Amino acid sequence: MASGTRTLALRHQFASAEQQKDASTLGMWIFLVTEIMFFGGMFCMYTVYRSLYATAFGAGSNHLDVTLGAVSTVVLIASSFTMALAVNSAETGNRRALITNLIITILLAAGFLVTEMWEWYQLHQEHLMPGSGFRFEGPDPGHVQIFFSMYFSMTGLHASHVLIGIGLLTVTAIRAARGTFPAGYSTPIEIAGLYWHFVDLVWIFLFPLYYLVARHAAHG
Amino acid sequence: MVTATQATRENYLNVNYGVKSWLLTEDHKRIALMYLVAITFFFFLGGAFATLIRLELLTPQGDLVSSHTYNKLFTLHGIIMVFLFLIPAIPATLGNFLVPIMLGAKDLAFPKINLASWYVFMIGGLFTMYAMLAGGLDTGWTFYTPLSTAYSNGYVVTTGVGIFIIGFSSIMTGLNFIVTIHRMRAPGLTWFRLPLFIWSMYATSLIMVLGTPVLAVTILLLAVERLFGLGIFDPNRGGDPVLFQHLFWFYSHPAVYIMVLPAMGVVSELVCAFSRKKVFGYNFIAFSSVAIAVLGFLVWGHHLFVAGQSVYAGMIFSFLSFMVAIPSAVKVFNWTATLYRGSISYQTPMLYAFGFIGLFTIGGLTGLFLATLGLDIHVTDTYFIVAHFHYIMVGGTLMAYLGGMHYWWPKMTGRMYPEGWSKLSALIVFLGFNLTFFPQFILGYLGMPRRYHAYPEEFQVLNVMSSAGASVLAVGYLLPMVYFIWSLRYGKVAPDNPWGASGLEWQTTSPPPPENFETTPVITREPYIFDPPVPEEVKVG
Amino acid sequence: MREALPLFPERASTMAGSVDSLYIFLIVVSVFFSLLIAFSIIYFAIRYRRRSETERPAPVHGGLALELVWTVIPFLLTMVMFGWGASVYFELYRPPDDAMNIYVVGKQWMWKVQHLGGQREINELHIPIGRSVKLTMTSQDVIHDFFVPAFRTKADVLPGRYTNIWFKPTKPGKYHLFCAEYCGTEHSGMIGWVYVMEPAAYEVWLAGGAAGGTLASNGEKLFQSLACSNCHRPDLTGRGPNLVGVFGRPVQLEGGGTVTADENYIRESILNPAAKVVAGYQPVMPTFQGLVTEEELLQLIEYIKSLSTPPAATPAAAPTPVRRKR
Amino acid sequence: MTDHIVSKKTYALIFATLLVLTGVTTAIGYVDLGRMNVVVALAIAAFKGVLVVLFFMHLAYSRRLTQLTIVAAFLWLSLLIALTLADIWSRGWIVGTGK
Repeated sequence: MASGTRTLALRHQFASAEQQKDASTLGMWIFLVTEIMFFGGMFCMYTVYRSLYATAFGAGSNHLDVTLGAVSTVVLIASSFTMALAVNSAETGNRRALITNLIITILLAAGFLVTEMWEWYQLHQEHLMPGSGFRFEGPDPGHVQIFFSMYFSMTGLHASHVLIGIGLLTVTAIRAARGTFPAGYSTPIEIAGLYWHFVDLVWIFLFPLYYLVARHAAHG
Repeated sequence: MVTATQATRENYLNVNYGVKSWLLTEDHKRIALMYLVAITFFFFLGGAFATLIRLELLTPQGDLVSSHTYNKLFTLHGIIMVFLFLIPAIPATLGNFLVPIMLGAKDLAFPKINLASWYVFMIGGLFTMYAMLAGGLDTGWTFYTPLSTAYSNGYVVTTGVGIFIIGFSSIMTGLNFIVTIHRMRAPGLTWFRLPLFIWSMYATSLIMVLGTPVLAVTILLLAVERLFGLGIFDPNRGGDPVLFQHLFWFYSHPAVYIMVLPAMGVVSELVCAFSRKKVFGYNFIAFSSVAIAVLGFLVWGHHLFVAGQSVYAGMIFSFLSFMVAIPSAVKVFNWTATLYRGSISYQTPMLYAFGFIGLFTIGGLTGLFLATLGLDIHVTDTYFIVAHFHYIMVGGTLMAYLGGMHYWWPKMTGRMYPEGWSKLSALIVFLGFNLTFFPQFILGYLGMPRRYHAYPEEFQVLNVMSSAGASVLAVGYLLPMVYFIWSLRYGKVAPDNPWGASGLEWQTTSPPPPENFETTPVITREPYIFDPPVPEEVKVG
Repeated sequence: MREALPLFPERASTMAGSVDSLYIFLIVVSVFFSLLIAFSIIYFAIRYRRRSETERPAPVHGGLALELVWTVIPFLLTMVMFGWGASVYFELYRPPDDAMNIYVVGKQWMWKVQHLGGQREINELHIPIGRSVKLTMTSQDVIHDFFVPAFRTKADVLPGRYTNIWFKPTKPGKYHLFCAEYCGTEHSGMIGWVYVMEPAAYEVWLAGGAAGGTLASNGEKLFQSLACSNCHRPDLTGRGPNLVGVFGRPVQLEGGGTVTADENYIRESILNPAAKVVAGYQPVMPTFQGLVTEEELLQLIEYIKSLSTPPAATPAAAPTPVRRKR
Repeated sequence: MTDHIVSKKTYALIFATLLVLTGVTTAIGYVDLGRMNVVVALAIAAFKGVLVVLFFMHLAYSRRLTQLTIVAAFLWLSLLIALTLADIWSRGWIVGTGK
């Protein structure tokens, strides 16, 4: 993101290394603000439709696989944890641990995507993908489709962020392996970490909002 | 051309040459000029559409172009002017050029992102141009659903993608400015020593960063809905078209402040420089910018008073809309008070500043008409609206933009523009503008709806007046284009501070060196303090 | 009869005067402030023009009192505008109880009007002078907007929902009807005329236009032919709720909550029956989406309304028969 | 600013809490609490989110400006949602059913 290729070298517009680091971190946080508003527009639509069509949202939600949802939540939280460990390794100058943690993070992220694609595939098989092929046997199919439209838009947008995150982390891992970052220089890792934790943060909200709308109704 | 006097001094223009030195530059000043070229092109393109619109409206019958073509004309006029001209106009050109210099910095915090923003802008622009050439778009720039998702046969998705991309360039610029203003100020440059232009840029950037993503995601969903039939905005499935309008205006109303806050910043600079006085009520003007940015986010619902929004929400939004009028009024009063006991000169930028205050006052006051619930019902969606927002965006933003261009032109290019011609053009723009848009207020109250290709005959007189004004206005805009280009070669060589203005940008050379200052300046006092004049400048080698 | 260059459209409704007064008040305030600013600028610009290149004016320090004055006075003025504007708005959007109902369906690019007596018109609306008229409007495709400048009112006409405007004409004549929300290619062709008629002439017009029964009776026929009457019986034996007397009343919903049985609820219940099921009933009703047109929906609604109309409130001019049983 | 290095132990503790809370929220989802289901689910999600932001993202140790930035973002988002709902929820309050 905010880090160029000449990492440690002080870029000409900055007066000090501290100023450079401050600026990069603040830049990343402001980028995350735009991300919050980006997802926020969708959360706003979700809130409106859920408040209008609560029953249909419950019916739709009970067609999602809560086990898959919970598993992907755990996987993503674990990846966030290993990302945090990677930052810690970078700060303490432990390059081996840094690279290992980054690789685990990437693998967990890929695992998350696989579970999510599996969920999507199942929904597709059940004709619950919005569009011309959408079929829902229960009552109120129109509003249930809105539920699935919101589900696919939001998880799709989130998945694209996971994908970007995997790319970002891979680049970071390669650069770490090449020894681009001197010991103790952790800014690029921290910035990549901020992004990755944000991706986790969004899912922490998506999970209950989509998978746990009306579970009690489904199982008596 | 490089004259003898300039050749000796290294500046950002002569430091290196060639297409690559521009296209790969990370210098904020060069990027500003690249933006200038791009938006000037888009301005004249949007202007060409406007010309056709005004020609069509000369007669009540729709006889010049078909109704379908007419709809495309105003749609593209709107999209180009809003997204490709007005929003980037001041921030991406004057802002890009001036923010680091006014802060005493060598560049923006992220020069690469700055360059990327230009490319992103151009790619988005090209998408939009492609959609235009491929067959155009007829939804209006507002993309209201379900017309845009299910009924229009225009290039909605392509244009949507274009706007989505342009949004990112705006986000990048805003992000860069915020970080730069927080972290790159020269030693001693505290917040209350900042020029007011910087305050307005800061407020603008806040809106860009907080608002643009919401538009981006809304347009994205619109495109997906059109492609795959999601149903989110489709009333047949229980989707709510008014929800689209909420999300659209959550960005697009603050976007008006993205356009006008920078203009207010420019005018604050001009009024001080040409009355040689510290601005009256610095704190009030500075904070009013931030207040406008914040309150501006809470008033979007005043676009929906007749749209099927609840009456009670309408009352909340009306109240908040009146609130946002107050800081704007405070600014106008403070500018006027700044003139009191000043030393006022009538150079071209000041004429534009006067024009801005006048037209913006009318635009702002007619805004009150629209915030007034009972009155808005009658005038909304009529030419009254059209007149109102042109007074704000053209009378406000464009006047300030032109004023700012004249004021900083010597700094940007090292050349003076011809004073006589520029005064004439300022006068023509002011008169032409009023002739074009004032009749539209009356038209609107009489009930002529906007976006009408043909109209009842009783509205013709006022429409002819408006079209006549538009032709005057066109001359007013073409003139600066001609003499600015002329001045690049034949203009007088500009001194470092042709206006006797205060401000860091006037302490460096014209044009500035690649890193803006020979040595990092240290600031020890408040802005807008005018020193006694130094003896006529003797330029050092 | 009209001046060469009028500044106001005709005032032909009870609300026109209130809106115009509000408008004139705002113009007075605006002109005052515009002139104040313009004259101050011109006066200062001349009085304090630069006399020599070397002059440097003494700084004038800002005054808190002055800042407060020009913050508080505009604030108070805008609050007057807000209060006044809100009260006019409330009046404009709150139909009086005795208003006569007329149904409007917008489509690309025409207005279709149905009167209670069964009269239909396209791009024209005939109404009597001195009677409050409430329009219940919907669109069968995109968003339109019903705008009559002479009445100073308009409202968007949305697909999937009913919106209302009302007016009480005060002056006979022929007035413009515009579509004010951009609706596609022939947007500017989606115009028509509103004819305000003297009561006698209106009666003549009504008599000439009625063909094929009243709106409610057409609704009732539909109610039979679509087999609604199989389940919705006028007692408690049906599989669906009894609809007699239901209109305008709160309805208990399955799963908690209540909803008022207004036009929008009935519409939703026909097109999307499972969305809000009445307490004690199963969601067994099929959807009628695609089976009934917007106009037929309005007829059904009018029929259901007629099941609840107390005879006293029946409008005199529109011959609405109250037929509970056949 | 973030010269403060967060220890692995802290991270592990947060991780464990997040896992437990995920279990809790899933379990509570199966209990019928009426309207409180949404409230509880969102409260737990918000608490988890705060943990992630404060510790994984180091906001607890960041500059005041950074903290303000992120608070502002959520404030803005809540304004968007609140004012939109102000419309959605109060529709139909006025247009009386007439007769």
